[in-house]
Amino acid sequence: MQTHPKKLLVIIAEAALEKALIKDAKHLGAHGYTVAEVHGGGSRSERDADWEGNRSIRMEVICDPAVAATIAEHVLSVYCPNYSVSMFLADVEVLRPAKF
Amino acid sequence: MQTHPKKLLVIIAEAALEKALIKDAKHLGAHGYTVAEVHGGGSRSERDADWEGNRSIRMEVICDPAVAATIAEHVLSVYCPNYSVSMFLADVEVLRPAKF
Amino acid sequence: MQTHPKKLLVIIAEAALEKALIKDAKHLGAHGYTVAEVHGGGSRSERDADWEGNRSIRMEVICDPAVAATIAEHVLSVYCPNYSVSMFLADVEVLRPAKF
Amino acid sequence: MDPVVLFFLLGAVARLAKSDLRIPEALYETLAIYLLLAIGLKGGVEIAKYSLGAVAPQALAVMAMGALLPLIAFPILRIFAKLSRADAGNIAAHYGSVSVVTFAVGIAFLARQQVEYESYFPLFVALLEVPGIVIGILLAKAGRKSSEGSPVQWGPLLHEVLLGKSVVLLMGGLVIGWIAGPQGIDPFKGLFFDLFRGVLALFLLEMGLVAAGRIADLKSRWLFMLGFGTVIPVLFAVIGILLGKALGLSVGGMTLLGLLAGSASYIAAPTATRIAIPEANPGLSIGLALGVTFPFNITLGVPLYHAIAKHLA
Amino acid sequence: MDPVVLFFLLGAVARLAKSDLRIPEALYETLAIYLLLAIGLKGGVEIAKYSLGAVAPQALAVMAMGALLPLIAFPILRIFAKLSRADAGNIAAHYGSVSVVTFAVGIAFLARQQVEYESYFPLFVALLEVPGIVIGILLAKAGRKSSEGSPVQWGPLLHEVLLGKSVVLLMGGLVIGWIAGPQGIDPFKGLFFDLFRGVLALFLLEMGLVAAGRIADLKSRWLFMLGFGTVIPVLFAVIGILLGKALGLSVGGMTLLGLLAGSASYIAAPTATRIAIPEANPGLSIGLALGVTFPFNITLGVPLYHAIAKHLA
Amino acid sequence: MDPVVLFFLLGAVARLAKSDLRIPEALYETLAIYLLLAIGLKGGVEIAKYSLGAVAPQALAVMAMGALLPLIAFPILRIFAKLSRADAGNIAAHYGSVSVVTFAVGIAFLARQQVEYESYFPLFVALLEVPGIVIGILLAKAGRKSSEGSPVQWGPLLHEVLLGKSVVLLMGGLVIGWIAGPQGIDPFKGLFFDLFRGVLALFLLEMGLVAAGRIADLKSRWLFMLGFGTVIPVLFAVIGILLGKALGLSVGGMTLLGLLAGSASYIAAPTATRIAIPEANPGLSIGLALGVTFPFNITLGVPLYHAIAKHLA
Ligand SMILES: Nc1ncnc2c1ncn2[C@@H]1O[C@H](COP(=O)(O)O)[C@@H](O)[C@H]1O
Ligand SMILES: Nc1ncnc2c1ncn2[C@@H]1O[C@H](COP(=O)(O)O)[C@@H](O)[C@H]1O
Ligand SMILES: Nc1ncnc2c1ncn2[C@@H]1O[C@H](COP(=O)(O)O)[C@@H](O)[C@H]1O
Ligand code: NA
Ligand code: NA
Ligand code: NA
Repeated sequence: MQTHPKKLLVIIAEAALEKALIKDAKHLGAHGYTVAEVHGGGSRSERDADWEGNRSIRMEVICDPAVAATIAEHVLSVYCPNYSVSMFLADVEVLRPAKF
Repeated sequence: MQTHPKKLLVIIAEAALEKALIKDAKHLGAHGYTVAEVHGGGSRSERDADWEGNRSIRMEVICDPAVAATIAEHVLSVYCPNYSVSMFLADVEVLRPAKF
Repeated sequence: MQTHPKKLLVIIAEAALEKALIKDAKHLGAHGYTVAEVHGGGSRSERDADWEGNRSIRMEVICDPAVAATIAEHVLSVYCPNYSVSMFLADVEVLRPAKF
Repeated sequence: MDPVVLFFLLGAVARLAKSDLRIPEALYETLAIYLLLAIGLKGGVEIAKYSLGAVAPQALAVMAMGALLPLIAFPILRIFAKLSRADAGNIAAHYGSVSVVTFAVGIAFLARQQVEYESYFPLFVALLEVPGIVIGILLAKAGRKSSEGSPVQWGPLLHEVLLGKSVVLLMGGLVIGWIAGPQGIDPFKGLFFDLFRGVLALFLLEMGLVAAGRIADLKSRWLFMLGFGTVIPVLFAVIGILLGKALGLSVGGMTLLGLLAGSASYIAAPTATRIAIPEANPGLSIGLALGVTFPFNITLGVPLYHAIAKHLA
Repeated sequence: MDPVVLFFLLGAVARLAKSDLRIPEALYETLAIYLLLAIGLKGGVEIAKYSLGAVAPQALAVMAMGALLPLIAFPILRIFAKLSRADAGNIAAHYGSVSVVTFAVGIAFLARQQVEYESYFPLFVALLEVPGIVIGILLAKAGRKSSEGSPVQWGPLLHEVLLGKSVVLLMGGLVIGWIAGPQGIDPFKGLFFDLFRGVLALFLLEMGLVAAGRIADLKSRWLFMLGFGTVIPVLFAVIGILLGKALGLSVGGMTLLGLLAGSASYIAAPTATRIAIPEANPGLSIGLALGVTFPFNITLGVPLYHAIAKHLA
Repeated sequence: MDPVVLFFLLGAVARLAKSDLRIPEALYETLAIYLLLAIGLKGGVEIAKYSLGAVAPQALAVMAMGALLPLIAFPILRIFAKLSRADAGNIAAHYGSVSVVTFAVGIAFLARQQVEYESYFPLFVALLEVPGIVIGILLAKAGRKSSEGSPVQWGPLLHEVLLGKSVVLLMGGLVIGWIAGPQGIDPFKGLFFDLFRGVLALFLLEMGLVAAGRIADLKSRWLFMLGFGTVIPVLFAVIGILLGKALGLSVGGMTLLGLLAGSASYIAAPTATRIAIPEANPGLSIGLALGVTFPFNITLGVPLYHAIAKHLA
């Protein structure tokens, strides 16, 4: 099976950012995204999703390393200063490189 | 801590495929699976889970590279032509190799 | 973009363990965690979340390799003998190493 | 227009105006379960009043109609719309089956107009769910070389539609209502009967949000979809009404049978066909059933079919 | 058989027939919250009518019974079923505690039979939740070398059961109903009283789905499980009925106390024991409580215990 | 104290006692949708009775008040609490807007006291949602160098608040109720009117859980927060009551307008400001609105404002 290397960018953030993150990611070159509803906790606070303002999402974007870097840096500069956001990147392989 | 290399296969697909994907994965050698309900968007359409036909799942299978390849190729040939499906593979380590 | 290597520890377990896992992870050095509700199946049983005792969670911790190892070994010895638990580790990169 | 339809319009407007109003998935499922059970229970309580001998032949005729309708839709879709065998069969399956919520709007309308109808009608709804889907899938697959894709696995498929939540809850409600009888059901009236209209209103709010979201599906072939999605329901409704007359149903019954015939399934059919006819484009069938026919039926269809029924009675 | 039980059977049949019918998790939780609150409120409104002096001694006796029952179950499980200390204590904890929904089916049954009962009974339900669980866990842990696994952390454990949603909502409802009194509760009747039976029916539908899903747990030791899961409830029910008589309760009260004694917890107990007795096999305890005893109690148990109560009264 | 408030206290106590009681997210959303729609419908049915000429000027005056309140809160927050422009504007936006549930508790209180009020009040609730938020955000941004952060995108922002679920459901309900009229709404009474108090009680149970969870936010500046969170509502309430008098409202109307003025938004405002004023600390605004002012208003505020209204009438 022939696979092709891509980057997986995972952004965990306040649910309030979902629309904006999707818009920005597509704008910066992502071909798609997947979002899961999550809860968690970190340096800023416990986000236990007990009411609207307290919900978190986990957004996954599979894309080229360059695109991943662009999105990550954009999120870092625009959202991280004021919002609860965590991000990480991982190396993944896909079968249909053109798709991502 | 002694770890052992395995493959993580992630399949994001229409919820309608869940039963079939689980059946096939087990049949092709997966020892287990984990499914999360997600929503997302890609080349085919926005799948915003606003009704039954529009839900998506994210299925995770930890297994041997060979099994991962078999499942991935099976999904690619059987489901990708007609369904909304995204797939990626990643290298992971586990502590109990026999389990996966 | 300058990235820094970290470990991603993923623990899939019975929902009953959530509180305990979070407490232990923080105690053992995790700065944060993210939890998603999932369902799945493995060697022990199908956990199809059809009632309270049957729910599963997927907990993600981004941390230093040493911390990941400590948590993983702790979970392995304390919870794996008696509970439905799956774990894997993966190499990831983050932008803000101090945060994780 | 029945006020219940206003909730549908509210949902549709909210979605078109890009409001962030969302109905939680769990609520959507809960309302669906409630409506199916409540409709079944209502029918079951009444069914005792009728003799099997009277209902059975009607039931058979109704099922036959369900099997016939896709056979009418299919050639139309193949010849005039030049659709692929898969798409034509898929759409035929949707229009061969029925929409329970459309039926609920119909009984709300008749109640408002104080028009009587045969109270065992929920039985017909359950019986009409399945045949159209099966025939539609058969049409999609008929004369396919085995080379093209995998064959339909009829076992799992029939299991899926016969034991899908629609049939199970409708039939379950019918049986429970029938066994329990009027007195037995009395303690459940508070939930299942008194709240029915209100719950239907909430569900229609959600349907408005969903239906308006489907409009995107129309862009490609909107002319065909608007035409087919409104003409076929009327055509099928007339067939249903005439059958109702032939079966000696009341005007209310003729109206409902017409409405059922003219309605398109968007719960049972999509699930079953998505697996059985992978090549079919669901955007097309859902866009038609949810985006065109459902709104048409609950707004213009119901009163129109009632007028036709009165005229033909 | 009370019609409400038919909903349980519908759920069980649907699951056994592998129907895709599913009750959304949020609905399941919502129904549970509703039932607990409603039962508490109903009891609270009534409790004002009674003098503390009359209720207090009964309450103490009832709690004592809750602590006694596991002490009876434990040796039976150890000696006859040869179960490990952990499994025996775990199962004893489940049967020492109570099932609120079984109680709800019981009051529905009595209402249908127009049998009176002491209306402060919801208080007993709340009081019976905890003692059995604590004793069961103590039995599982008693005389364990500290080497074997970690010791129970009683602080967190007691906190967990005493502040679990069952106790909090039952007690909360009792207090609110008691403070508000009949007039104060009146505006809430529409939701909490008039819909009670219907909501119970929906919950039993879900319970049917879940219980039937547990049957797989029986395969290993089905003979023991069917035996224990039906004999112990009857034995415990007789104990409860006799205590009820000794306490001078009405026939209805004796029936309910028997039902509570014979019921097994599947909400509070599983959560608490899963953490406190990790070595115990939950498949065994849940298979018994949900797969055998719950169905037995709501179908055959309720009328049986009522007959025994009438006989012994 | 209205019994409905006891449910709030139950939730608060449960949370403070670290009970595991949780209201599923889907239920929370469902209850909110229900309350908004029901309040709108109730108002819509009544509105027909009044002439536009009578209501319109009042409506304008009420909106003006909504725009004025943040202009009062802002300097107080800047000068006395020394808050940043962003935080001051953010909090001003919350207190300029309104809390629908606080309003619901108010009408429950008046109903209990059998005090009449202008039945088109739900219209005012909808009209008061938005202006305060807009002004608050303007204050936060006013005189900012473009260097500091990105400018507000007013298009999307206004779209968001004007089409947020609160406004859409309130307004939608008003219009539907108004079109359908008393007879038209009758079939929906069972769900939307008879259950209103009970649903409100459930929602307050959830609010208690949430509000108690916010108390952590107070630790940093609890003195300021307790002071501002209780004094400002009273001040604003008096303003609202006086405006009500000037507009010739009944005592009930004066009470409700005071309550609305004194209430702080925790649905529309947080969503809108989180995006529009990123630098603002949401812990501060939510801690105030949910942790202090909401509990204060539904317990002490409502009766206090009613007393003031009676006094000033
Ligand atoms: N070390 C971590 N591992 C996994 N998830 C994290 C970690 N730190 C933070 N998060 C997630 O990111 C969200 C925001 O984090 P923070 O901004 O640190 O409060 C938290 O609510 C968690 O869901
Ligand atoms: N680049 C991507 N990154 C993450 N998820 C994706 C991506 N592309 C597609 N998906 C997911 O896969 C589903 C199907 O994709 P598609 O077939 O391209 O419409 C979408 O609904 C997304 O949930
Ligand atoms: N091979 C696997 N891949 C992904 N998830 C798994 C795998 N095996 C087990 N799991 C998850 O871990 C849970 C417990 O597994 P087990 O203890 O094997 O029953 C299951 O319910 C699954 O959610
Ligand atoms: Na049809
Ligand atoms: Na018991
Ligand atoms: Na205000």
